[in-house]
Amino acid sequence: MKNQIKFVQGNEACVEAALYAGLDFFAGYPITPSTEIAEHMAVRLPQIGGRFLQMEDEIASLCAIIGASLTGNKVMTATSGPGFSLMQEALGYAIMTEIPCVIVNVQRGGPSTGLPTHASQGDINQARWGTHGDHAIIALTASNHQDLFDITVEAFNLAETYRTPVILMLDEITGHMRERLHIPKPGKIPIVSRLKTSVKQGVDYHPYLPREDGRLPMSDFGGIHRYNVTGLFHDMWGFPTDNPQIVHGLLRHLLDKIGNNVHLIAKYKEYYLEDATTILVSYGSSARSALHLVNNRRNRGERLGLLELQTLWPFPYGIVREKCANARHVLVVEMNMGQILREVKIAVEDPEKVFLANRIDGMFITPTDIRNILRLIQGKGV
Amino acid sequence: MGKPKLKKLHIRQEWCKGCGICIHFCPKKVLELDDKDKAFAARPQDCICCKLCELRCPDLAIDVEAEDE
Amino acid sequence: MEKCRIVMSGSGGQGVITASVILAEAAVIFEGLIAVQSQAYGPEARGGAARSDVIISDSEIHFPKVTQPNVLVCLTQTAYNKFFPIIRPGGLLLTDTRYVTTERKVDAKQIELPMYNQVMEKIGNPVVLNICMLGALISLRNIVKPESILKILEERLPANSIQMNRNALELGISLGENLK
Amino acid sequence: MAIKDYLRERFFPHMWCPGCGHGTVLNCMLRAIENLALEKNDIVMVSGIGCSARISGYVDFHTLHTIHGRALAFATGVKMSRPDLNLIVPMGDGDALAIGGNHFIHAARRNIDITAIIMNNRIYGMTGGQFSPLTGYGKLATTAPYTNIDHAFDTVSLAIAAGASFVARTTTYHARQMTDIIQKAIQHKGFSVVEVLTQCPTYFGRKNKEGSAAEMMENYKNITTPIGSKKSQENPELIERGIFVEKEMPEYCSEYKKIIQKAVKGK
Repeated sequence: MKNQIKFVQGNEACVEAALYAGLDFFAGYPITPSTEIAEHMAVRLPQIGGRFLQMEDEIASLCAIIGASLTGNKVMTATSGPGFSLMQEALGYAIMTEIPCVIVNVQRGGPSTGLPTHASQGDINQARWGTHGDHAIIALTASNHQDLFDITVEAFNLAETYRTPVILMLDEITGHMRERLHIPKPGKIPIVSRLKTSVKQGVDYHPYLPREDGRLPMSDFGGIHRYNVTGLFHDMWGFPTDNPQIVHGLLRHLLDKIGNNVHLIAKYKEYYLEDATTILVSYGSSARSALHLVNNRRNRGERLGLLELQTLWPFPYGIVREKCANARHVLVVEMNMGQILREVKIAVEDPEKVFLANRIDGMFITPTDIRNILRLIQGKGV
Repeated sequence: MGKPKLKKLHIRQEWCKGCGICIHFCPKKVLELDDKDKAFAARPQDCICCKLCELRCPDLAIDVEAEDE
Repeated sequence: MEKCRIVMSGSGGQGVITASVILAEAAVIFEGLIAVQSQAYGPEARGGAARSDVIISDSEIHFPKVTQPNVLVCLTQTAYNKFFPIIRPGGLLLTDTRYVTTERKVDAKQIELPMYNQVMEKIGNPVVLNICMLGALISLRNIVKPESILKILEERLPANSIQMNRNALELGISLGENLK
Repeated sequence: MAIKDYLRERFFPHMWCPGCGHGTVLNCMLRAIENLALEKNDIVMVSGIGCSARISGYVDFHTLHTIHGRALAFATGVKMSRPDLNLIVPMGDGDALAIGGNHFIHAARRNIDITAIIMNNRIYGMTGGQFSPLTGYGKLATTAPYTNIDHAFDTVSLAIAAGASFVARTTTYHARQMTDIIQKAIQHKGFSVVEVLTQCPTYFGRKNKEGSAAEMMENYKNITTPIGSKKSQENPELIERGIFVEKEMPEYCSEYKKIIQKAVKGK
């Protein structure tokens, strides 16, 4: 039992969770503050017969894991801001070709090289809109190691279920901080395996014809069905086409398979929302500061609550609207210029009641920072 | 074993784009373009089955069938 | 248990980060406590002022940084000059006599120990200064039991260096005991 | 198996221009595969973007048409997870050496068992005739309207310097040699580079007044010579063709297998 309890960095918790989820293959390129993920992978993967690759850059890393995923592997790469920027084209490719993969972005301060060793949540919008063309994306986050473990496993499950890349948005704080991690027994958290085609050899296999339930059974590359995979719009056999009907149908499929399932995908946690007059909305490491403050003020009788988002994209508009319906004030706590604030304002009926508590100087936002903004919007002065 | 003799020079007209490579390099000048700019065997009797036309054809349109095949 | 908020500071290479991780890990793995450790990363990790924050508690810890430590360890003058003002009133400030000349009085228990000199005299290898410091710390404040730290050391270290580290831990404990 | 059995015939005639050398490369490559009697299910072809990249759509293998310049990175992922498969990566000169240059040298350095075929037509054809890293000094292209001042790579020297364990060059004129070289390249265990000089009569040829496709091929006969030939010694301007490097070196996937053994043992 003792070995099941670890005291580790978030980056290592992410590695353990990926292995728990059945990871076979990792490719990456060193970049702060995500590098520990690659370092632990290099040790752990070959121990279980998996493969670790250090590629020549982040572009190659994502391309390599897409190739490996096609042959039936569960795959992951990890990077930080600048590397995530480089991955955007291949991310679009994985979306278009519906190849499951998990991309971890341990965020740091930006733009550009920015603040490599400091805290930021500046890539939230890039995760949503970074690659070109209309597309849907799943992006998750977590604020503590135990949740991070669960959410990482969930990232693999969603990638397999929807055959899509899933982005795990960590940050410098969660990535580097050490805390307790309890590794659950195998089987405790359900694992989604790759849905394989049952079409027999010699029978026409349609790699891009979804089943009734929208899922797309896959045939391993190098297996019994030879087919084509392309980033061009393609027909049900995977061959390029510009037939407007097929193009429209494929794009709708890519959007709807995620857009229509927000209720199944969206994960969140809530604290004291029932009677809260002021609700903090936060995610990732900044939700820790928010929760610290909420616990603190609750002890003094203030009706403060926290909605912690774990699914950032697709944005759970319905959940945010419902949870914040009765609040007088909604305060979004994040370490950027309001990337989730914008979505919360869209979600709620009265956007005037939504405010931002943020830090953009590389320093971790503190409960005091949030408290100061809170007093301002509640008209109490700092 | 005698010299290979041509049985048939197959040219898929719908694949041929009339680039003229086969004609240009044929050592025996067997091939010509027809009035639709497609290659055809004008002098099949001269063919020595060297198969260079088949090998170089960028349209994969030529198949040289020798008698012993 | 009241929350113990610790800042360990020194220069990169003195092992303050390692020491803080060992302390927190011992608390979590062998004493069933909650602990969070974080540190300032960056180029300063080599030679500059290294700082590690540890919070140990018996209840959940959300905000992981220490703004006002009730235990502050400074192993260099630079670190001391930078951090001594943040000590919580009534806290414990531990410094090494070779590296730090304390200047001003703080509203805290100020302990200056010849840890480096003792390590060099008794053990002869400066790499275990951080473990000696841990020993002193846990004898001055009952954060975790020495056995818990020893068990972590046994897990982490190659067999041939365990004895030296055990000696350093005991040396630190006795330095702390002498003050009681 | 006849080479037609390796084709996806429904997509023919192919999309390349009349006289484009890429078709000849496809032709010779399939003959090489036929000679080796490889199973279609055992071949994965990965391509990038450009005229050259369309080759993967025409062959009845497992085919992965990827993004510009990154084919070798995708292929590395496939090969590492399925070392038993034959990986063939045809690329254009821009695809392989401009946008994909970094992946090319690093795949060579790792010596991963992939066959890279660089179809060098010295131009970007798909986008309409811009100069590539192999166009060469003094040539014309739509983006070098006053002549090109970019110097060309020597693909063979680059591949050798990067550590490829099989390096060869041939041309579309030398179709028999091309077939033979590709066959050896596929058989070689390690990273194999085959540069094929292939004509683009539509853009490079027309811009630089090199005549018809056949005339451009005729030119390959005149400007190349076998490696180390007497002609080569007399005229160093001639481009050598043949196999420059063919050596045994630790192959990446095999080496990783050893890493796994070490890691499992040390666990």
